[in-house]
Amino acid sequence: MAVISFIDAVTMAMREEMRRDPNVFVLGEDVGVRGGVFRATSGLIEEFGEERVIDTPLAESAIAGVAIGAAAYGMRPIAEMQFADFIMPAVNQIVSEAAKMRYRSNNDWNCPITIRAPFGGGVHGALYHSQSVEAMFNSTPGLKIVAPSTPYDAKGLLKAAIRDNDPVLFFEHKRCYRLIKGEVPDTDYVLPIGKADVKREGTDITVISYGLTLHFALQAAEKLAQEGISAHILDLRTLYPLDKEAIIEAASKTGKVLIVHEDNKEGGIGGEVAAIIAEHCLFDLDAPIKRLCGPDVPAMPYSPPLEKAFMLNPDKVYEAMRELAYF
Amino acid sequence: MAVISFIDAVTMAMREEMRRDPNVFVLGEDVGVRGGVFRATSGLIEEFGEERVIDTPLAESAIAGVAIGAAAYGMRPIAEMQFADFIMPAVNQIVSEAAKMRYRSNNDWNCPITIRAPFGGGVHGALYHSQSVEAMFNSTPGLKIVAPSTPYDAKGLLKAAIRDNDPVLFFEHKRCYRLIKGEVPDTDYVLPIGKADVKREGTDITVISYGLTLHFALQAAEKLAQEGISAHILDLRTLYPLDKEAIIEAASKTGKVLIVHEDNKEGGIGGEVAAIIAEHCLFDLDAPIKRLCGPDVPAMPYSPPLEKAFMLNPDKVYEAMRELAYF
Amino acid sequence: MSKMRHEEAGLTDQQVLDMYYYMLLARKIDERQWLLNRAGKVPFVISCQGQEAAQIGAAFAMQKDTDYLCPYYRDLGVVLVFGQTAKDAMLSAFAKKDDPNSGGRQMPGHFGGKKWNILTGSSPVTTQVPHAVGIALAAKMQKKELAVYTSFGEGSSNQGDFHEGANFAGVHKLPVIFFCENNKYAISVPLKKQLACESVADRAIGYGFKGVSIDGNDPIETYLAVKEARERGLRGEGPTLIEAVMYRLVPHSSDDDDRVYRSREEVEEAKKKDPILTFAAYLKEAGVMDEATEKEISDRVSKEVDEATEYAENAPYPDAESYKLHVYGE
Amino acid sequence: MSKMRHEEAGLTDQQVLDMYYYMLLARKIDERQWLLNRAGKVPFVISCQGQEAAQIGAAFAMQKDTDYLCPYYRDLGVVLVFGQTAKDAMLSAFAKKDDPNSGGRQMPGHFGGKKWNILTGSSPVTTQVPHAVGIALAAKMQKKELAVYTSFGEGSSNQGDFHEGANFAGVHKLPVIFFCENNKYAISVPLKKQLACESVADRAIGYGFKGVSIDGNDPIETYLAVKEARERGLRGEGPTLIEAVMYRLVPHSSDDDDRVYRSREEVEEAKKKDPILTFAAYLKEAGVMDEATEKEISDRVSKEVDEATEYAENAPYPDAESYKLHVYGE
Ligand SMILES: Cc1ncc(C[n+]2csc(CCOP(=O)(O)OP(=O)(O)O)c2C)c(N)n1
Ligand SMILES: Cc1ncc(C[n+]2csc(CCOP(=O)(O)OP(=O)(O)O)c2C)c(N)n1
Ligand SMILES: [Mg+2]
Ligand SMILES: [Mg+2]
Repeated sequence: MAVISFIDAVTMAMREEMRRDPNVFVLGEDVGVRGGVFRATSGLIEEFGEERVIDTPLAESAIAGVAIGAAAYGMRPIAEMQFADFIMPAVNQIVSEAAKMRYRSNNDWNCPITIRAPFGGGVHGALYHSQSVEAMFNSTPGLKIVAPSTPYDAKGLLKAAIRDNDPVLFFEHKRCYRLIKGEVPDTDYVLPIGKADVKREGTDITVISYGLTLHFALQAAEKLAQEGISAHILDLRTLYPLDKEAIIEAASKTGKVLIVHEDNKEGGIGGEVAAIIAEHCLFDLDAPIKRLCGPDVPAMPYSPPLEKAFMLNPDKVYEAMRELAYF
Repeated sequence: MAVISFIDAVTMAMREEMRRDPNVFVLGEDVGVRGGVFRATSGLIEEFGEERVIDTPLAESAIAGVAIGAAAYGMRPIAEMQFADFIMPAVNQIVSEAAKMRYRSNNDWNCPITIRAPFGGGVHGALYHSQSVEAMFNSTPGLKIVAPSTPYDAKGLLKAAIRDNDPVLFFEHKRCYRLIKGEVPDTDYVLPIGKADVKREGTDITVISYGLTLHFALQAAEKLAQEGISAHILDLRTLYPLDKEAIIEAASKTGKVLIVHEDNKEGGIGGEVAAIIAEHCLFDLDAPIKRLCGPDVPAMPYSPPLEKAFMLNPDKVYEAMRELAYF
Repeated sequence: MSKMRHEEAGLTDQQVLDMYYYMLLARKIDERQWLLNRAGKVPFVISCQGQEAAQIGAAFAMQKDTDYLCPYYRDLGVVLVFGQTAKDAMLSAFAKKDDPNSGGRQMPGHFGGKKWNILTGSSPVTTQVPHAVGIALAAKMQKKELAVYTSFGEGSSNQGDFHEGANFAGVHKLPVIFFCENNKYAISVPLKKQLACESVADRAIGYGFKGVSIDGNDPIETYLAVKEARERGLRGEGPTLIEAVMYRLVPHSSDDDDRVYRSREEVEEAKKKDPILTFAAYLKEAGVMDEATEKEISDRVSKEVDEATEYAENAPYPDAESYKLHVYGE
Repeated sequence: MSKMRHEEAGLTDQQVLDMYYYMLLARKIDERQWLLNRAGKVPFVISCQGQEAAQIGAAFAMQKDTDYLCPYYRDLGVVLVFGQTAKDAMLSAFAKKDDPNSGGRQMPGHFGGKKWNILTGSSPVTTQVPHAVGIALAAKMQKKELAVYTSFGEGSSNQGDFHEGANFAGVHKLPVIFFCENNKYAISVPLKKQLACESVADRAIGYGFKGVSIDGNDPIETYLAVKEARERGLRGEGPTLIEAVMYRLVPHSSDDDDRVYRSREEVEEAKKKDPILTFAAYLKEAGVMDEATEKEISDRVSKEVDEATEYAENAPYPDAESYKLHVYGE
């Protein structure tokens, strides 16, 4: 099995789906000859032509809205938002339209659209090329939010998103694109949307995370293992609707829970995760539910010392895990 | 002290602020001669003229964006979104611009804008005139979200919002507009943004809520009192950033917490409230943290039996409170 | 009006009589809904009154069964021509289970129905515009020959989605008809506070396609404009923006009171051009409709509306617990 | 070019020499930033190269100290004329504490500064357009006589915010100058995939105000167009949309590689109209600038850029913990 990067897994998923189903097409800014500013759509226009790999005008509400119309008609659009930060102009189309079409039409219409967007920081992207925007959408029934952390999951979940009959927001941590590599079969497989995944079995503390910080937790867990602390690590993978069973199981297992995400704390996904635990397995807990998150400031600053102070890293995660273990 | 309705308190606050400060002005759809579709701006154009009570073109992103520019220049705009549901086209302006101006300019610029929007259901408004959208904004540092539940709070907090030097989203439950009446001084007073308020003292269970459902909880508490159950009721009032101290204090007091809101459960404000409690006063709890919320469906349906089944009401809240009390 | 205008337009006598029938049907359904609202029987009405000529003229120029519609909330006339019935409209007004648009989930005026190629619509204005463009794009990819109609008010033409959708369609030369029903008001806000351009049609040039302004009180003129636009679109010459100028004869909705923002004189003046009256006059003048035919149509419409009302009033509501269904596909 | 073009435009010899100075300064700062980027010293550059004539021509027509600017990320030339210095630009490039735009919080190109009446800008394109309208509205309410300049690329003119902002300004007849720098590309996407209209200026009519398309390689033509627009605005005759046509001479940003989407021939062809060269030629031809003056300006610019670079490179970063500050006012 080949070891490939996260972004190559994303590209592979799109390529395979476009080969499999002529209704799958890609649209977005610079997705054509440029192959996307991160090069996630690299090679697609060469193989599928500019009819199926569409460089759109610079207008996110149209990208989403046109894709929604096409999806309702029967196509399977993959819309790229160049950066997650620039999904904002499309919020009305995503939340008022894509998410509500099935419900409002009493199941007559549906909207199988996938919206991909690179999120997260640590790439000198400053305020508007570093944001985690997932919490803006995690209270919108009708939508699904997926955020894989490994190449294997990225491929299997993106294929699932494309085949899903409902709208899926697919967030890719841009720092993972080339940093994270892993084995990815070049065969056709899909992974279930809605299922979290235990990325490491452990007995002392439970860490629940997703995206880049999941890898920080895995690194920290290695180090803690050498100190005799065993961490159980759950990768949420789907951020909405959350996999409640998996969260409850993981929390109950160790009785000590740390939730880690790069997005800021108040109002972040972690709040809902903590609430699920506090509602369903409170009496299994041996420690307060801790969250280690990005700071509650508007977005990540540019200047290197500021960015560094803002970002989580394996050390910060290690400290928080260790502290919890010794609680 | 006169007893007036919630909406009259809103109007009164705007009128007083417009008299006090010539930089305060109102803009939105139908806010002029029509006085707003709910009549919240009734009488203002007659007193202040169409220069300060502006019927805008039908374009929410411009309403927010123009107000932001005016606010940065030094005015104090009050922008009305006709329904909270229609704030979506303005999300980019609110989240990318208003919320981040101060931070991104290193405190050089700021954006003292107030955005009012009627939210919530129970008025035969169907999917798009009934939504609770607050959870979309409660992870955006730089913004403040206020949602009063009484006429007294509405006046004091709206005046505070207008005078605040940062952007404030001010959500008014439309069912409260004429249903909820209360004593409101016609003197000038402001209430602090960021402070929750104990609306009823009690010892057995704690209910945390805001908006219309706060009144359901108060009604239910009366009934429970007759059964010898004493409910402590905290009105959040400010939904972002939350008043952590007040939440922790209220939760610790009784050790049994029920969070109630009309917005759907997963990803709603209640998740963050529960997470704060689970992080800070877990060992004071005698019961799992319960949430009673709107259902996780895209929005409120129109047909009377569906709307009724969707909506919370005093009976449903009573049942949940009672169950918690006997836990 | 010249006697032969409909013939010049390629419309038969039967077709214009059918047009009249649909106009009257739309009007009478609408009027009945207001009565029902005032009687406390239906919670909400949003009207097509004054816009029937444009709607029926436009719908007649579209191809039922192949073309797609992304209409807006006033387009009762349009969806009737495409196959919805008085019963459907009443089921929707009463929010009953068998409302084909939404099973009673949405307010009336939120049209939709896959069987008629009518895309489900929502309340936030103008979101349907990019959808229409998406359908046209998809059809082009699938090599289907069809045009897409989408409509919106003049106030709604100020939304970003109009601009973004129109621009996209212009770049891709898609067969979309952007149909602006300029009824002079957006709720209480008059035209001059909404737009500073002479005509909404002036916006088309900014997207590189044709814009025309027509008399929306004239179904024949509307029919011709839409027909031409449709053909142009199918020839690969791109979209068209049509502004149909008319007047909203009643308040914005059953929740509105228009007396606070416009004079009764203005409304009365507009009523003189009520398209139902003027088109009836044309048909009579043209010798297409005599008193007997007029009565026959009128009776037929009344009967349909009566029956539909009774049927819908007695039809079952959706099951209370069914609000939980259809959040996601199975 | 005619010898007397600048005089006809009401510009003195000194003024056009100043214009040239600013154009060259912008260019040289930009070029230096690319070098610094390639040397790994600054993480990001976004260029004004090819757009200096339009920017400096426009800025000269605006009134420093009273007018307001809502510029976009390429407008280095504009902000220099309004008072920012090479040092400021370099402090921003190096993300240092004293960067006046943001204290190093934002990427370069995100201009702002209350003391210069430059509103803080962000990355999402076109959001500044409604802000400019809001400033003009506020100034009108406060009875201040001022105009507002806002700029954006041709790709960005497809955003809803352009439409909504322009329409609002049209309705209120506000003195806003919508300045579109049409450099033919939006990152990799060429003009014809962005818009189907002949000229971005064609969009103005849809908002009821004037639109003009000008040669953005010519600072004098630009100066005149903006001056006229400004005066029209102050006379209460409303906004103007100006399309300045030019070419982006370098890749979109330091993260871009333009070889994959445009030919070297096309770029070389455009370089022949490089406004720095053509304006220098004009100044010489007009007898305003001799070799000595040219050298003097060039030396002055080089010295400023050198000094600014050194200063900024050695300037302190913001305090790491300061990222916590200024979320809300005190
Ligand atoms: C995005 C959005 N904002 C506000 C509203 C509330 N609203 C409903 S209809 C309407 C006026 C529409 O006017 P126009 O576009 O002229 O259409 P008309 O009703 O006159 O046919 C408004 C403001 C809405 N539905 N959607
Ligand atoms: C809303 C939004 N979407 C996408 C981007 C990413 N982006 C930055 S610049 C740019 C192209 C802009 O092109 P144009 O408007 O022509 O301006 P130019 O850069 O050519 O001067 C894009 C797509 C962005 N900044 N904001
Ligand atoms: Mg209208
Ligand atoms: Mg460009």
